[in-house]
Amino acid sequence: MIHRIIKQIQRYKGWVGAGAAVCLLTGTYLGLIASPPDYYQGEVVRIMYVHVPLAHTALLAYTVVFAGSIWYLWKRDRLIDNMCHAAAGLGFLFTGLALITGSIWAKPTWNTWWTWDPRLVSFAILFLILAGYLMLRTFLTEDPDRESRYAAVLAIVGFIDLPIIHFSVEWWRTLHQPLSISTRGVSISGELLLPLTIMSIGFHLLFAYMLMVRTQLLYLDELLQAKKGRLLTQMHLSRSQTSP
Amino acid sequence: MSFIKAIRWMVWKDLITEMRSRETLVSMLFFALIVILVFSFSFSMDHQAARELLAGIIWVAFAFTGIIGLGKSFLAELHNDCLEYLQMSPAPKGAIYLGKMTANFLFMLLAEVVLFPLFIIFFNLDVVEEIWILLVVFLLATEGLAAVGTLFSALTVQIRAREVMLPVLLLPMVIPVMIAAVESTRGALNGEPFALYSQWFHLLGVFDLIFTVVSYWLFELILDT
Amino acid sequence: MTGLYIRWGIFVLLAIILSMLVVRHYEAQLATVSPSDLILSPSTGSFRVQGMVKSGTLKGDVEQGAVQFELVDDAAAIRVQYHGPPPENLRELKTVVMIGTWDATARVFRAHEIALVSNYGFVASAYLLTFIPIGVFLFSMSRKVVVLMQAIKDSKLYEPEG
Amino acid sequence: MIALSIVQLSKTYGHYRVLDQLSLDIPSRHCFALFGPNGAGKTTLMRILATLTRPSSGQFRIWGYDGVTEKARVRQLVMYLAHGTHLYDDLNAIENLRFCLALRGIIPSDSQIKRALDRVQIGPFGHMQTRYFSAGMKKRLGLAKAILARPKVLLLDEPYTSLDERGIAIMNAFIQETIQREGAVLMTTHDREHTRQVANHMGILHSGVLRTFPPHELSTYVVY
Repeated sequence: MIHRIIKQIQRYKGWVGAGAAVCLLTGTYLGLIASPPDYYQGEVVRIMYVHVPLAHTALLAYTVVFAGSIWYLWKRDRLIDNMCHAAAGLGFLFTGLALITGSIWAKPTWNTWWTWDPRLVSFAILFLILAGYLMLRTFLTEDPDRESRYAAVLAIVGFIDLPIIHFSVEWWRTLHQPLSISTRGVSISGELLLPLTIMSIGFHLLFAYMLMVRTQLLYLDELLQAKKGRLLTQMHLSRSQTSP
Repeated sequence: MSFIKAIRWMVWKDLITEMRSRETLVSMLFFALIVILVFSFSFSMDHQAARELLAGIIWVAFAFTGIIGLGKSFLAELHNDCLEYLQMSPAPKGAIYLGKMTANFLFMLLAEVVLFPLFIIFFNLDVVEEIWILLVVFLLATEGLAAVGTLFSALTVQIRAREVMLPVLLLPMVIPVMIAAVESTRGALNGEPFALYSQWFHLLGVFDLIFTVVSYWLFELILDT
Repeated sequence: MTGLYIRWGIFVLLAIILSMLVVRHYEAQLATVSPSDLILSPSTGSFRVQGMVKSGTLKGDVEQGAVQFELVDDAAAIRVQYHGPPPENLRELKTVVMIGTWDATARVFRAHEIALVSNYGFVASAYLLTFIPIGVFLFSMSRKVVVLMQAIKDSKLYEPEG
Repeated sequence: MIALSIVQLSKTYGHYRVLDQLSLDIPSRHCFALFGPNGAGKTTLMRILATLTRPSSGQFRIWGYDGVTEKARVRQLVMYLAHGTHLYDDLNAIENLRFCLALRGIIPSDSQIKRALDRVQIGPFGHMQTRYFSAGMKKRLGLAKAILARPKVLLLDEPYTSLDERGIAIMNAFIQETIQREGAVLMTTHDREHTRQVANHMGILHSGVLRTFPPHELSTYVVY
């Protein structure tokens, strides 16, 4: 059933990609040209239009990995596993970019590249967990079923751990020194909200599109490996054929 | 009752094996000793600075020591395919997990109990009054490390580059344990009132509870198909 | 494969057009003149001068929005008269961008607006560092999908998995 | 009574198919010998039946219990002697037996253990750590484990390798005993001479497909 649904979705893949492109181009236009600079932050507030959607998309990606992992452990569907793998790779990319853009935003605003803010630390740890997930998958390729199973377990543990990590880092920071700079989000006025919304939609569509492409890529890759394996086996068997 | 029995047999087997080979404990202790020495050379430890840094140093040493022990835990099962036997034996997988976790917990705790007096001597600590609080911190934090660590030890033992993968996967996950352990140890060593750092005990308790249960359920997926 | 390149070509073209629009939009705002340039070759019309407020020269009522001061760079200094909305962040020893006209006879720069010293470098690098990696990543993925499809079709034993 | 019934069992690694729609019934009091070239999927089949690997599709039942959904019951009934010896080097022979059987829920008495060790002729080495055992002795210790566990279905992966003539005789005697006890045996092997003595069903596994043949065709049929 799920295969049929995915086949249906794949049919509209092009539209999702086109939608993402349109949203991102309009969003960039609105964000860089049409919208006014922020009263307090000036021009650098324009970084928000990429940074915030990137962070949201990264969290969405990890949620997809988590939900997909549970689904895989339940149904043992190769395609779902490929989707988890794809989402983790994309989550890694988006988390990394969110950290980089956040750092670039922090420099002119707070005059520092990095601050030990709970959200930043949690994101950095999310980055590490996703890196570990991807490393685990690259080091464990002999048995695909085991690879997927172990990766799913890791994803579930990490997802449950993430709120606890965030919470503990928050406690730890408030205990040590009250934050000298407020890292809470800027109060968003209506003029800033429109480009932010469009960019957000754009990035989510982009994520959906990239997820489809990457899932397809991993699925096809596995299929090709299997095909090569089958060819080799046939050669091996034809050389040692049974004679009745 | 076969559940409890299976746990007991697992712990018995690990303890007997360890008694005969002394492989895990000896490597843990010597590694920790070297960590302590390297730290004391790296920071010039006068009395005041030591107080501030010490809690962190203690837990870094304990965590890395623990990782040495955890890494060896399932490596012993890999020899002669014993892991395969554990998998196909009718004993509940949860019992195998709990047995392994108990053994790891005991080894780590033993290492900590041996090492802590060394810290006291090397850094001139005065901990007579807070010794019970520190003991509770050690118990709770070690349980947390062992709960996640045993699961991850089983997870990484059958993959390539397992020596690297265990710390890479484990350390980000146990950050709450590390923070809580360091903060409460620091509080106890500085002689602060207990109420100031009692919140960390709650965090440790919650973490232990959640991850013992989660690992208990997930372990079956690691060992079983 | 051709279809892929065509689609990406269109997209890259659009992105280039957009970035040119952005550059054109900011070019006017980005161009500033320093006080020494202004003295050497006076310009006409409204333009932007960037410099530092010289210490001890700020006079007038900041609340009312009518102030005078000297704007300096490494080599030269000019006098500035500002009439406009009350400036938020006009202090001595601060780098500012003044928008206004040059009165060549009185040798005074009559400013009507204070702009922030902009950090377009940060904004530009954030956007580029976001979109270029994503674009490269996505392109290589799409390309690999096409290559893999071809490879699977070429292998003789192809049968779709049920 | 069917001891072991396999219905349309398939196993794919990723997308790569190792076993293809394999079906087989082994009644009780039967020993089935499985031949096949290297890489044919024999060990994979064994691992699936020992509940070490999950089949991709199809099912198998052991004494009526489903091999995927009722794993705990199946594991009580099945014993799998694999290539690995499943022994802890730091424990001695008796401790190894005790531990392994305890996980199966069996607590044998000292005299039972002694009798089992004597039967596989390693009685004097009961208190020796198994790290000093030779490969054949380890195999015999595994056999002693099976003797004490008295499984209803015995899975043997190349049982004769590294055993001497007397060891093979003990192994065959135990297979006979299992058969007499209403049990069933499935073994993979390349040793026709010794297999002939105990097996009363035979088959050859080739690229994931199984073909059965009567025992008297053994010498003519199996060439691979």
